[in-house]
Amino acid sequence: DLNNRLQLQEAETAIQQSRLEMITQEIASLQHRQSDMVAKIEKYKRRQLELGHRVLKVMAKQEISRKAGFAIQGEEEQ
Amino acid sequence: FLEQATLVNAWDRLLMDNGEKISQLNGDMERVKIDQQRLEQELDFVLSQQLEQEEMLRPLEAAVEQLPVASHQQHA
Amino acid sequence: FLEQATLVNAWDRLLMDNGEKISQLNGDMERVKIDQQRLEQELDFVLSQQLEQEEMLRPLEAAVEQLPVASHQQHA
Repeated sequence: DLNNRLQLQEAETAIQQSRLEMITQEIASLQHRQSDMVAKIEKYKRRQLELGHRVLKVMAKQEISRKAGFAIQGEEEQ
Repeated sequence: FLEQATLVNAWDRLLMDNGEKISQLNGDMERVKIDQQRLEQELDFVLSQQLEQEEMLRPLEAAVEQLPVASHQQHA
Repeated sequence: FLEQATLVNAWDRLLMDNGEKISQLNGDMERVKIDQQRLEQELDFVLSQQLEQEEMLRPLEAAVEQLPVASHQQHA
Protein backbone atom coordinates (compact mmCIF):
# COMPACT_ATOMS: atom_id res chain seq x y z
CA ASP A 1 0.00 0.00 0.00
CA LEU A 2 2.76 2.39 0.98
CA ASN A 3 4.64 1.41 -2.11
CA ASN A 4 1.62 2.19 -4.17
CA ARG A 5 1.23 5.61 -2.61
CA LEU A 6 4.87 6.35 -3.16
CA GLN A 7 4.50 5.61 -6.83
CA LEU A 8 1.51 7.92 -7.03
CA GLN A 9 3.51 10.62 -5.30
CA GLU A 10 6.32 10.18 -7.74
CA ALA A 11 3.96 10.55 -10.66
CA GLU A 12 2.33 13.62 -9.11
CA THR A 13 5.71 15.21 -8.49
CA ALA A 14 6.68 14.70 -12.10
CA ILE A 15 3.44 16.39 -13.19
CA GLN A 16 4.03 19.30 -10.84
CA GLN A 17 7.56 19.72 -12.07
CA SER A 18 6.46 19.92 -15.67
CA ARG A 19 3.72 22.40 -14.78
CA LEU A 20 6.27 24.53 -12.98
CA GLU A 21 8.53 24.36 -16.00
CA MET A 22 5.67 25.54 -18.21
CA ILE A 23 4.77 28.37 -15.84
CA THR A 24 8.40 29.46 -15.76
CA GLN A 25 8.41 29.77 -19.53
CA GLU A 26 5.06 31.55 -19.61
CA ILE A 27 6.20 34.10 -17.05
CA ALA A 28 9.34 34.72 -19.08
CA SER A 29 7.18 35.32 -22.12
CA LEU A 30 4.92 37.70 -20.15
CA GLN A 31 7.98 39.63 -19.02
CA HIS A 32 9.30 39.80 -22.55
CA ARG A 33 6.04 41.15 -23.93
CA GLN A 34 5.86 43.56 -21.04
CA SER A 35 9.21 45.09 -21.84
CA ASP A 36 8.09 45.42 -25.46
CA MET A 37 5.06 47.32 -24.23
CA VAL A 38 7.16 49.58 -22.02
CA ALA A 39 9.23 50.53 -25.07
CA LYS A 40 6.12 51.16 -27.16
CA ILE A 41 4.51 53.33 -24.50
CA GLU A 42 7.66 55.42 -24.22
CA LYS A 43 7.66 55.88 -27.98
CA TYR A 44 3.97 56.76 -28.09
CA LYS A 45 4.32 59.20 -25.20
CA ARG A 46 7.07 61.04 -27.03
CA ARG A 47 5.08 61.16 -30.25
CA GLN A 48 1.98 62.37 -28.44
CA LEU A 49 4.01 65.18 -26.94
CA GLU A 50 5.35 66.09 -30.37
CA LEU A 51 1.85 66.03 -31.84
CA GLY A 52 0.71 68.27 -29.01
CA HIS A 53 3.38 70.84 -29.85
CA ARG A 54 2.35 70.77 -33.49
CA VAL A 55 -1.32 71.27 -32.60
CA LEU A 56 -0.42 74.27 -30.43
CA LYS A 57 1.68 75.73 -33.24
CA VAL A 58 -1.19 75.46 -35.71
CA MET A 59 -3.53 77.01 -33.15
CA ALA A 60 -1.16 79.91 -32.58
CA LYS A 61 -0.70 80.60 -36.29
CA GLN A 62 -4.41 80.37 -36.90
CA GLU A 63 -5.05 82.81 -34.07
CA ILE A 64 -2.44 85.32 -35.26
CA SER A 65 -3.75 85.08 -38.78
CA ARG A 66 -7.31 85.58 -37.61
CA LYS A 67 -6.25 88.82 -35.93
CA ALA A 68 -4.25 89.83 -39.01
CA GLY A 69 -7.30 89.09 -41.13
CA PHE A 70 -9.32 91.58 -39.10
CA ALA A 71 -6.48 94.08 -39.46
CA ILE A 72 -6.53 93.72 -43.25
CA GLN A 73 -10.26 94.19 -43.32
CA GLY A 74 -9.81 97.32 -41.22
CA GLU A 75 -7.18 98.76 -43.62
CA GLU A 76 -9.25 97.93 -46.66
CA GLU A 77 -12.23 99.72 -45.19
CA GLN A 78 -10.26 102.91 -44.62
CA PHE B 1 6.64 0.89 9.67
CA LEU B 2 4.77 3.64 11.45
CA GLU B 3 7.59 6.02 10.67
CA GLN B 4 7.30 5.26 7.01
CA ALA B 5 3.60 5.94 7.04
CA THR B 6 4.16 9.28 8.76
CA LEU B 7 6.69 10.26 6.14
CA VAL B 8 4.45 9.32 3.25
CA ASN B 9 1.59 11.23 4.85
CA ALA B 10 3.76 14.30 5.22
CA TRP B 11 4.78 14.08 1.59
CA ASP B 12 1.17 13.71 0.59
CA ARG B 13 0.36 16.93 2.37
CA LEU B 14 3.33 18.70 0.84
CA LEU B 15 2.35 17.55 -2.62
CA MET B 16 -1.20 18.69 -2.11
CA ASP B 17 -0.09 22.10 -0.85
CA ASN B 18 2.20 22.50 -3.82
CA GLY B 19 -0.54 21.42 -6.19
CA GLU B 20 -2.89 24.06 -4.82
CA LYS B 21 -0.27 26.77 -5.07
CA ILE B 22 0.52 25.77 -8.63
CA SER B 23 -3.16 25.97 -9.59
CA GLN B 24 -3.39 29.42 -8.07
CA LEU B 25 -0.27 30.51 -9.88
CA ASN B 26 -1.73 29.22 -13.11
CA GLY B 27 -4.92 31.18 -12.52
CA ASP B 28 -2.99 34.36 -11.82
CA MET B 29 -0.95 33.83 -14.93
CA GLU B 30 -4.00 33.37 -17.13
CA ARG B 31 -5.51 36.57 -15.79
CA VAL B 32 -2.32 38.54 -16.38
CA LYS B 33 -2.11 37.10 -19.88
CA ILE B 34 -5.63 38.26 -20.73
CA ASP B 35 -4.89 41.70 -19.27
CA GLN B 36 -1.75 41.87 -21.31
CA GLN B 37 -3.58 41.08 -24.53
CA ARG B 38 -6.06 43.84 -23.74
CA LEU B 39 -3.23 46.30 -23.11
CA GLU B 40 -1.60 45.32 -26.37
CA GLN B 41 -4.85 46.03 -28.21
CA GLU B 42 -5.11 49.40 -26.49
CA LEU B 43 -1.57 50.18 -27.56
CA ASP B 44 -2.47 49.35 -31.15
CA PHE B 45 -5.41 51.71 -30.81
CA VAL B 46 -3.15 54.49 -29.51
CA LEU B 47 -0.88 54.02 -32.50
CA SER B 48 -3.73 54.14 -35.02
CA GLN B 49 -5.12 57.28 -33.36
CA GLN B 50 -1.71 58.92 -33.51
CA LEU B 51 -1.40 58.19 -37.20
CA GLU B 52 -4.89 59.59 -37.73
CA GLN B 53 -4.08 62.77 -35.82
CA GLU B 54 -0.91 63.16 -37.80
CA GLU B 55 -2.89 62.91 -41.01
CA MET B 56 -5.30 65.56 -39.74
CA LEU B 57 -2.46 67.81 -38.74
CA ARG B 58 -0.50 67.80 -41.96
CA PRO B 59 -3.04 69.68 -44.13
CA LEU B 60 -3.76 72.04 -41.23
CA GLU B 61 -0.08 72.87 -40.96
CA ALA B 62 0.09 73.45 -44.69
CA ALA B 63 -2.99 75.69 -44.57
CA VAL B 64 -1.76 77.93 -41.76
CA GLU B 65 1.64 78.09 -43.43
CA GLN B 66 0.02 79.88 -46.37
CA LEU B 67 -1.76 82.40 -44.22
CA PRO B 68 -0.61 86.00 -43.82
CA VAL B 69 1.23 85.54 -40.58
CA ALA B 70 2.73 88.83 -39.48
CA SER B 71 1.51 92.34 -40.21
CA HIS B 72 4.88 93.48 -41.65
CA GLN B 73 4.40 90.98 -44.46
CA GLN B 74 1.14 92.67 -45.37
CA HIS B 75 2.78 96.10 -45.56
CA ALA B 76 5.71 94.82 -47.64
CA PHE C 1 11.97 0.43 0.26
CA LEU C 2 12.55 3.23 2.71
CA GLU C 3 15.60 1.59 4.14
CA GLN C 4 17.96 4.03 2.59
CA ALA C 5 18.00 7.35 4.35
CA THR C 6 19.57 8.92 1.29
CA LEU C 7 16.55 8.06 -0.79
CA VAL C 8 14.26 9.65 1.77
CA ASN C 9 16.42 12.73 1.87
CA ALA C 10 16.51 13.03 -1.89
CA TRP C 11 12.74 12.73 -2.11
CA ASP C 12 12.36 15.30 0.64
CA ARG C 13 14.69 17.67 -1.14
CA LEU C 14 12.85 17.28 -4.43
CA LEU C 15 9.55 18.23 -2.83
CA MET C 16 11.15 21.15 -1.00
CA ASP C 17 12.78 22.33 -4.20
CA ASN C 18 9.41 22.39 -5.91
CA GLY C 19 8.03 24.40 -3.02
CA GLU C 20 10.85 26.92 -3.34
CA LYS C 21 10.39 27.09 -7.07
CA ILE C 22 6.73 27.89 -6.50
CA SER C 23 7.61 30.69 -4.08
CA GLN C 24 10.06 32.13 -6.55
CA LEU C 25 7.55 32.02 -9.39
CA ASN C 26 4.97 33.63 -7.13
CA GLY C 27 7.40 36.48 -6.54
CA ASP C 28 8.04 36.83 -10.28
CA MET C 29 4.32 36.83 -10.88
CA GLU C 30 3.72 39.56 -8.31
CA ARG C 31 6.34 41.72 -9.98
CA VAL C 32 4.75 41.15 -13.38
CA LYS C 33 1.39 42.18 -11.93
CA ILE C 34 2.79 45.39 -10.45
CA ASP C 35 4.55 46.26 -13.72
CA GLN C 36 1.33 45.58 -15.56
CA GLN C 37 -0.59 48.00 -13.34
CA ARG C 38 1.99 50.68 -13.97
CA LEU C 39 1.73 50.06 -17.72
CA GLU C 40 -2.02 50.34 -17.51
CA GLN C 41 -1.77 53.72 -15.76
CA GLU C 42 0.68 55.05 -18.33
CA LEU C 43 -1.51 53.83 -21.14
CA ASP C 44 -4.54 55.54 -19.60
CA PHE C 45 -2.52 58.76 -19.43
CA VAL C 46 -1.53 58.57 -23.10
CA LEU C 47 -5.12 57.79 -24.04
CA SER C 48 -6.46 60.79 -22.13
CA GLN C 49 -3.82 63.06 -23.70
CA GLN C 50 -4.83 61.77 -27.07
CA LEU C 51 -8.49 62.43 -26.45
CA GLU C 52 -7.69 65.96 -25.32
CA GLN C 53 -5.72 66.58 -28.49
CA GLU C 54 -8.48 65.15 -30.61
CA GLU C 55 -10.85 67.67 -29.02
CA MET C 56 -8.47 70.49 -29.92
CA LEU C 57 -7.96 69.25 -33.46
CA ARG C 58 -11.60 68.97 -34.51
CA PRO C 59 -12.58 72.63 -34.06
CA LEU C 60 -9.22 73.69 -35.44
CA GLU C 61 -9.96 71.80 -38.60
CA ALA C 62 -13.28 73.61 -38.91
CA ALA C 63 -11.70 77.00 -38.18
CA VAL C 64 -8.91 76.63 -40.72
CA GLU C 65 -11.42 75.74 -43.39
CA GLN C 66 -13.12 79.09 -42.81
CA LEU C 67 -9.93 81.14 -42.94
CA PRO C 68 -9.59 83.62 -45.82
CA VAL C 69 -7.03 81.59 -47.70
CA ALA C 70 -8.38 82.66 -51.09
CA SER C 71 -8.11 86.40 -50.35
CA HIS C 72 -4.54 85.93 -49.21
CA GLN C 73 -3.74 84.28 -52.51
CA GLN C 74 -5.28 87.26 -54.33
CA HIS C 75 -3.04 89.66 -52.45
CA ALA C 76 0.04 87.58 -53.23
